[in-house]
Amino acid sequence: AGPAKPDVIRYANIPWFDPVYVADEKGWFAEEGLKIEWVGEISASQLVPAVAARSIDISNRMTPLILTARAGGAKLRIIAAGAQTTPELPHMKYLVSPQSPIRSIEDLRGKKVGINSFGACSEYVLKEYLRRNGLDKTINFVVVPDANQEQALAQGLIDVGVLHSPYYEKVVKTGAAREIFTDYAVDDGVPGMLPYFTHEDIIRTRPDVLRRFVKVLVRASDWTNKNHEEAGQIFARRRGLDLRYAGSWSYYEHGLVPNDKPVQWWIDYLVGEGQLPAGKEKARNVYTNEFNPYYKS
Amino acid sequence: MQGRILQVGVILGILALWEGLPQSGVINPNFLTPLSDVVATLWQLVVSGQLAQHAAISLQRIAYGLGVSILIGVPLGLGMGWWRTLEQAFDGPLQAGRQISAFALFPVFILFFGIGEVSKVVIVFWASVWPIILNTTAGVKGVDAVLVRAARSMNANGWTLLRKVVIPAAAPSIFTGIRLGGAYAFMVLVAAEMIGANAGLGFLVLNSQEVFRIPQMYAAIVALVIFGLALNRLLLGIERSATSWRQEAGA
Amino acid sequence: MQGRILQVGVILGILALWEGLPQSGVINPNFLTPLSDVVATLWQLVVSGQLAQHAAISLQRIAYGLGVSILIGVPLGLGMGWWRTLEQAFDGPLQAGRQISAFALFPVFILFFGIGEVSKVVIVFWASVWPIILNTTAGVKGVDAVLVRAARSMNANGWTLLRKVVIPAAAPSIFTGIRLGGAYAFMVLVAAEMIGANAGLGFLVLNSQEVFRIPQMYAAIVALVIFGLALNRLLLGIERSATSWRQEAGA
Amino acid sequence: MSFVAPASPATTAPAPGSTSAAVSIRHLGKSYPARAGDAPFLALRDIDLEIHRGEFIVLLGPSGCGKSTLLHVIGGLVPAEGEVTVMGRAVAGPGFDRGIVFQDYALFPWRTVLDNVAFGLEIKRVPRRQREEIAQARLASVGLAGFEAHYPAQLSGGMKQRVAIARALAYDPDVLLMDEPFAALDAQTREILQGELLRIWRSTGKTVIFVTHSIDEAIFLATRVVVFTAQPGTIKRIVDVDLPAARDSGDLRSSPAFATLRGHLAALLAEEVGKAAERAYGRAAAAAAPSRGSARLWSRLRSLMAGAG
Amino acid sequence: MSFVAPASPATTAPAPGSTSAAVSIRHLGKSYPARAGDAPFLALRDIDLEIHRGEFIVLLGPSGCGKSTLLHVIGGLVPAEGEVTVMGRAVAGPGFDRGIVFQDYALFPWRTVLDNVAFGLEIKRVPRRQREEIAQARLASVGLAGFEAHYPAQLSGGMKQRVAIARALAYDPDVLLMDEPFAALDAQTREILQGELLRIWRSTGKTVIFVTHSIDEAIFLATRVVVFTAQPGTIKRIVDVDLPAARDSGDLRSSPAFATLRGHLAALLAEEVGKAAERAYGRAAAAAAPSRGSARLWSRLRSLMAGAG
Ligand SMILES: Nc1ncnc2c1ncn2[C@@H]1O[C@H](COP(=O)(O)OP(=O)(O)OP(=O)(O)O)[C@@H](O)[C@H]1O
Ligand SMILES: Nc1ncnc2c1ncn2[C@@H]1O[C@H](COP(=O)(O)OP(=O)(O)OP(=O)(O)O)[C@@H](O)[C@H]1O
Ligand SMILES: [Mg+2]
Ligand SMILES: [Mg+2]
Repeated sequence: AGPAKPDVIRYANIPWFDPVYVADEKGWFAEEGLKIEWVGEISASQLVPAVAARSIDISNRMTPLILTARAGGAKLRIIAAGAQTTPELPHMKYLVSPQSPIRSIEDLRGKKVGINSFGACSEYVLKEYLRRNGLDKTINFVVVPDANQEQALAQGLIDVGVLHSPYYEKVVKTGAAREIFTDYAVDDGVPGMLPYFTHEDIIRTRPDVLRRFVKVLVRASDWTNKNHEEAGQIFARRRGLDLRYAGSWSYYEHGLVPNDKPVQWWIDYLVGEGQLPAGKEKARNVYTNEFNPYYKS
Repeated sequence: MQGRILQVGVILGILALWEGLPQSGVINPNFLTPLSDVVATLWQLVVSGQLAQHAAISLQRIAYGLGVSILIGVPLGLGMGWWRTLEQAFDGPLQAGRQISAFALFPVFILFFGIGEVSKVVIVFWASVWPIILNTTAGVKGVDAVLVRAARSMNANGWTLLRKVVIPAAAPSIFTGIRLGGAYAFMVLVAAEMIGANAGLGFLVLNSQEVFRIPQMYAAIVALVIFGLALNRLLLGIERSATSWRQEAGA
Repeated sequence: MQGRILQVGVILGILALWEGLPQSGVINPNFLTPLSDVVATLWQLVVSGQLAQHAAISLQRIAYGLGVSILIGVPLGLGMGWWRTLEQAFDGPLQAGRQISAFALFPVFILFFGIGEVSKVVIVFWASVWPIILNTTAGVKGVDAVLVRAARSMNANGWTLLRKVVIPAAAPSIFTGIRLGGAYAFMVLVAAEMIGANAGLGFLVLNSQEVFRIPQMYAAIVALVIFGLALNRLLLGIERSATSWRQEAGA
Repeated sequence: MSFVAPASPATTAPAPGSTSAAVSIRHLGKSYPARAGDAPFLALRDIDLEIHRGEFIVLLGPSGCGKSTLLHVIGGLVPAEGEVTVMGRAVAGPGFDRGIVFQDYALFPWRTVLDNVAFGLEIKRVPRRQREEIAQARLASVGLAGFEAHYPAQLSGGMKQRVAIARALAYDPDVLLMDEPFAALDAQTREILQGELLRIWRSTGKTVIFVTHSIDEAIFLATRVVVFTAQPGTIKRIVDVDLPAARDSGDLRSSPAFATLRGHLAALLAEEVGKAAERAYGRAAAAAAPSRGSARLWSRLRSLMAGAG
Repeated sequence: MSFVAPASPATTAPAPGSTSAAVSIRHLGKSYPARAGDAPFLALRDIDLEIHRGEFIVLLGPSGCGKSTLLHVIGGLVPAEGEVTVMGRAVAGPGFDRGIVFQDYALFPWRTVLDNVAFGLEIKRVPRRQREEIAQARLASVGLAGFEAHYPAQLSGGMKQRVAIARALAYDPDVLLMDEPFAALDAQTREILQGELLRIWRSTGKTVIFVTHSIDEAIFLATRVVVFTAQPGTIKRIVDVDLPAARDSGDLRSSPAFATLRGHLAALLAEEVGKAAERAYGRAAAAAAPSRGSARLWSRLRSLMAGAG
């Protein structure tokens, strides 16, 4: 790739923290002869279809959605691990209103829980946690978009909200809600990986572009781990987010090298739920490390 | 007769394209599921009883939402068509209101109506009431002044005049509004079932999208369309019997 | 005159509630921003030039979408109102089509129209074309047979008959359809700008929610409403001048 | 037999406010709103007319002189300046005491013939059975028995007009306002209905105000004929008709009194149509050059007038 | 002067297909679609009529006998069984060769008076200036100069009718079909327009088919009068009118020939109205008991008939 004509990657303005913003801000893509073409916002539910339809090149969403899309015939593959759930920086937080008597998983019996959609992390991780505590049959799930959950909690329309960043950052910082636990509670956050995926066509035709993209991504992730505050500010500026609520949201393992463990966790889970046929999907086929310069086999 | 043949031809043509294009690979079958697969999926939903469950709750929401639309929209439209004062008074807020997507107002809806059944019914109402108001108003304004004059000459006024002259004369227009409203009620079901739902045909569509079950998405859409068509048929039947003089008189 | 007073009263009442309820704390001001704050935010958007930028792109989308709706919907409606054959042939698919939300078809829209301007224009078109078709069809069917007979007796037929008799006679109904279509175009803007937008009033509404700028969300909604009202005014003006005989004749 | 009265109604009518006045009109004027850049259109000016109970008044006048407008004003359908009282009460709107047969029929297209005729009775809350009986009888009396279930669009012009007549008769008001009710009927049906109308008028003592363009019809029916001037409509002359003997003997038309009256009314009208023609011609000259034909035509009228007068 | 011809048109008309036939009607029948549970309504049955170029045919018949229907069939607006040729060509639809004045005027409410009159000329693609001149001239000839900018709703009944007449005259067809065009006009305006129509007819050689309910008008205008039977409409009698000398001298009405013709036509019509009445009465008896009044009324007709015949 010559400096004169950079390779273009079509990319959506993701509504949650993404190191791609940082790398773009710092000019690191240009250094690798890449150019991010921001196509605008695409609502979360359309990110997978948009990649599958080749409208954008790369995006990130939770593993179960990639697995069900593959089952539906979409030719998608994970090319890099994204953010991980840690106790301090989880993928999701489970929140209640400040006055709520709910303190732990046991108190959830018979309560109403708001999730942003069925069929993904919001539903499944909590369900798994509830099941392990024998409570899963008693819970009433309703769909409430993340943006409306604070209001639903405040009005007492739901008892528990399941929020992602940056929404949980805001409510926790403002004291509008109280955290009872996070998704780290399930298997130490293994299912909390937020991976990057692309279309098989791109893997076939533009491997070199992918390799350079992952390289920049890892650079930005590492930098984010060291500069959470500043990364948050960059994201907030890019998104037009109120700077007061900008913080650091994600932890990245150096190298962003995906492995079988989180993927297999989800395969097993979805097979158990009857959402995937047993034995058809192997973790190895879902991701590739071919383009990861940090992968050492 | 010719129309019938053409009608069947057009429908078969569309169905054939729907089956053929994805089957032949001209269009990615992952996105446009071939008709046969959609039918099979729909059948499974029927057999498993899931469809009945989703449809029941959605149809209830539509019945309430559209019902309220008619109960509010028709009288309001009649009033606004009849009394210039009333039209002047409410025209502004109503014109303003009907630009606003229920979507954009999610926070306000949640604030006032919560996330239960009420908010869904209100969203259906919000989408379907405008054509009913507007067409009723327009229908009343278009009533031949000569007929009103004749009725008034026989001392008909107020409610009687409305019931015996204005409503029958405006009926075709009012029904057009109600049928449009019905279509939008189905159209907005998807949005209505975006908050606080865990069942319903619109919910099924969205959820199928989210988990990329495209055949199920189409099956849910087909179910929506079938119920929508049934409602349209029903409304058309009521309209026909209410304005039978038009057919009889060959006008 | 009485109407004017009532009108101002109703509007002031609504605005007062909007200011008073959140200010007094009856309603949480975080979810319903008081009017004064909304106006201030809107003013900032105006001054900073952001509003102009968002509005320009949205209005362009509406112009194209509604324009295509009119260009397709009016002729189609005229044809279906006039030729029973054509109506029979296309009624089914169209009735089916208008139940389907653009939303429900997002993945398909993305596949066929991408995530650029085309898909947004198509979504606006999809939401606004149905009332235009339906009202035009109904308007044509309602044309007084006596007038058509008179025109035919003077050898008017085909296009001439359509242009000189059917269209003027159906004009009030067609305009009602177009105004409804315009309202739905604005209503759907939020949905249209959910895929692949980084500017536009609908985008601003959604984005403001996501970035916790509720006052800005309301400001964007107000801007949407203002532009919608302006469009409605414009269409009403065209309608009035096109059907001026109604006023002149006092009918 | 004095059939020519002076134009002032005050001398032929009892004192104003008298209980015998069915309709009393004073200083009535009606103008239609101005069109852009034009003066308001004056349809009626300064009409004074006192109509007694049981009178049969015929209004005669050139086309466009305001006869229909006057009926609508009396019917309470159209506001006007001046004072109109019916049965001693000022007219503020329509009432059960007045019923109109409209010049353009104004039938409800969505109602069958029977239901059109029964409309007024519905408003009066007459029970269904009874009103259908009345309506059926009225339809029979205008020769439309058997057409009860038809819709107006399925009727001929004359049949529509008869439905409109039956509707007003069924409504049974004290004052019957009829706007050229027999214009679309063949001579024979017309004669039958004239007879029926006279029979009803005589046996019920109703007051009838009747517009026609037929001088013969006017003489046959009226107790008084009011002749209007061309636009703006004013009362030109009120002519008493008093030919009961000749009327009942059945050969009214051959009586010399009829011929005299006929000539007199024709002359009055010709004068007015002549004026209207002159005005129209004058306006046309201002607007654009009129065809030679029309100029010749309307000027021929003046000779016609001279002959009649 | 022989004014009574046998009913068969074949004897009074030249051989079928002759080039002198303006309108030729053979075995024409028209029935309107059946209403639920009813037989189709037979409006016209077995009409045979040959009309020469330049003839002025008047159709006379009881209300509802099918006169308007026949005009619409000739105008190509309504399909019917049988054969109709106009100027030698079979009628398949409307054409520039025929123009209609409708009984219900059928003015376009969104067009000004001027634009209503110019409508037919627009269809004929006459340039704007020229068609406005023609329209203005035609309006002047019906006494409506100055009303060019009015809308139909702002006109009186008679004025609307005159606009409809002006529209057909401006359209200038070979065959003019006129459905009671003067019914809403006062006697004077009517006479003027009758004169204008005769002038146009004579100077242009147009063929006119004219419906009226006035026997006087029929005699004054027609070369032949076609008398219809009551429903279903058939041709009862065709009567030749040949009074040119009396017509031009201006005192047609006082001529004895006029009186004879008048009596003859009146008798023919009374017979038909009588039949229609009987039928209506019979039907009413079947449907519900008719009022005594109507029974008396329509039976009175029979005596009237006896007197006229
Ligand atoms: N559209 C229709 N459907 C059914 N019947 C109709 C229709 N139009 C007319 N008729 C019937 O056909 C008959 C003839 O009607 P037409 O209008 O030709 O009569 P006409 O001779 O012109 O009468 P008039 O002198 O009263 O105008 C009437 O009995 C009428 O009821
Ligand atoms: N709505 C209106 N707006 C303006 N002018 C009107 C309106 N209605 C009637 N006119 C005018 O008022 C005048 C009188 O009309 P009107 O109908 O009373 O006449 P008329 O005496 O009944 O005539 P005709 O014998 O022709 O029915 C006419 O010149 C007409 O143009
Ligand atoms: Mg009149
Ligand atoms: Mg007729």
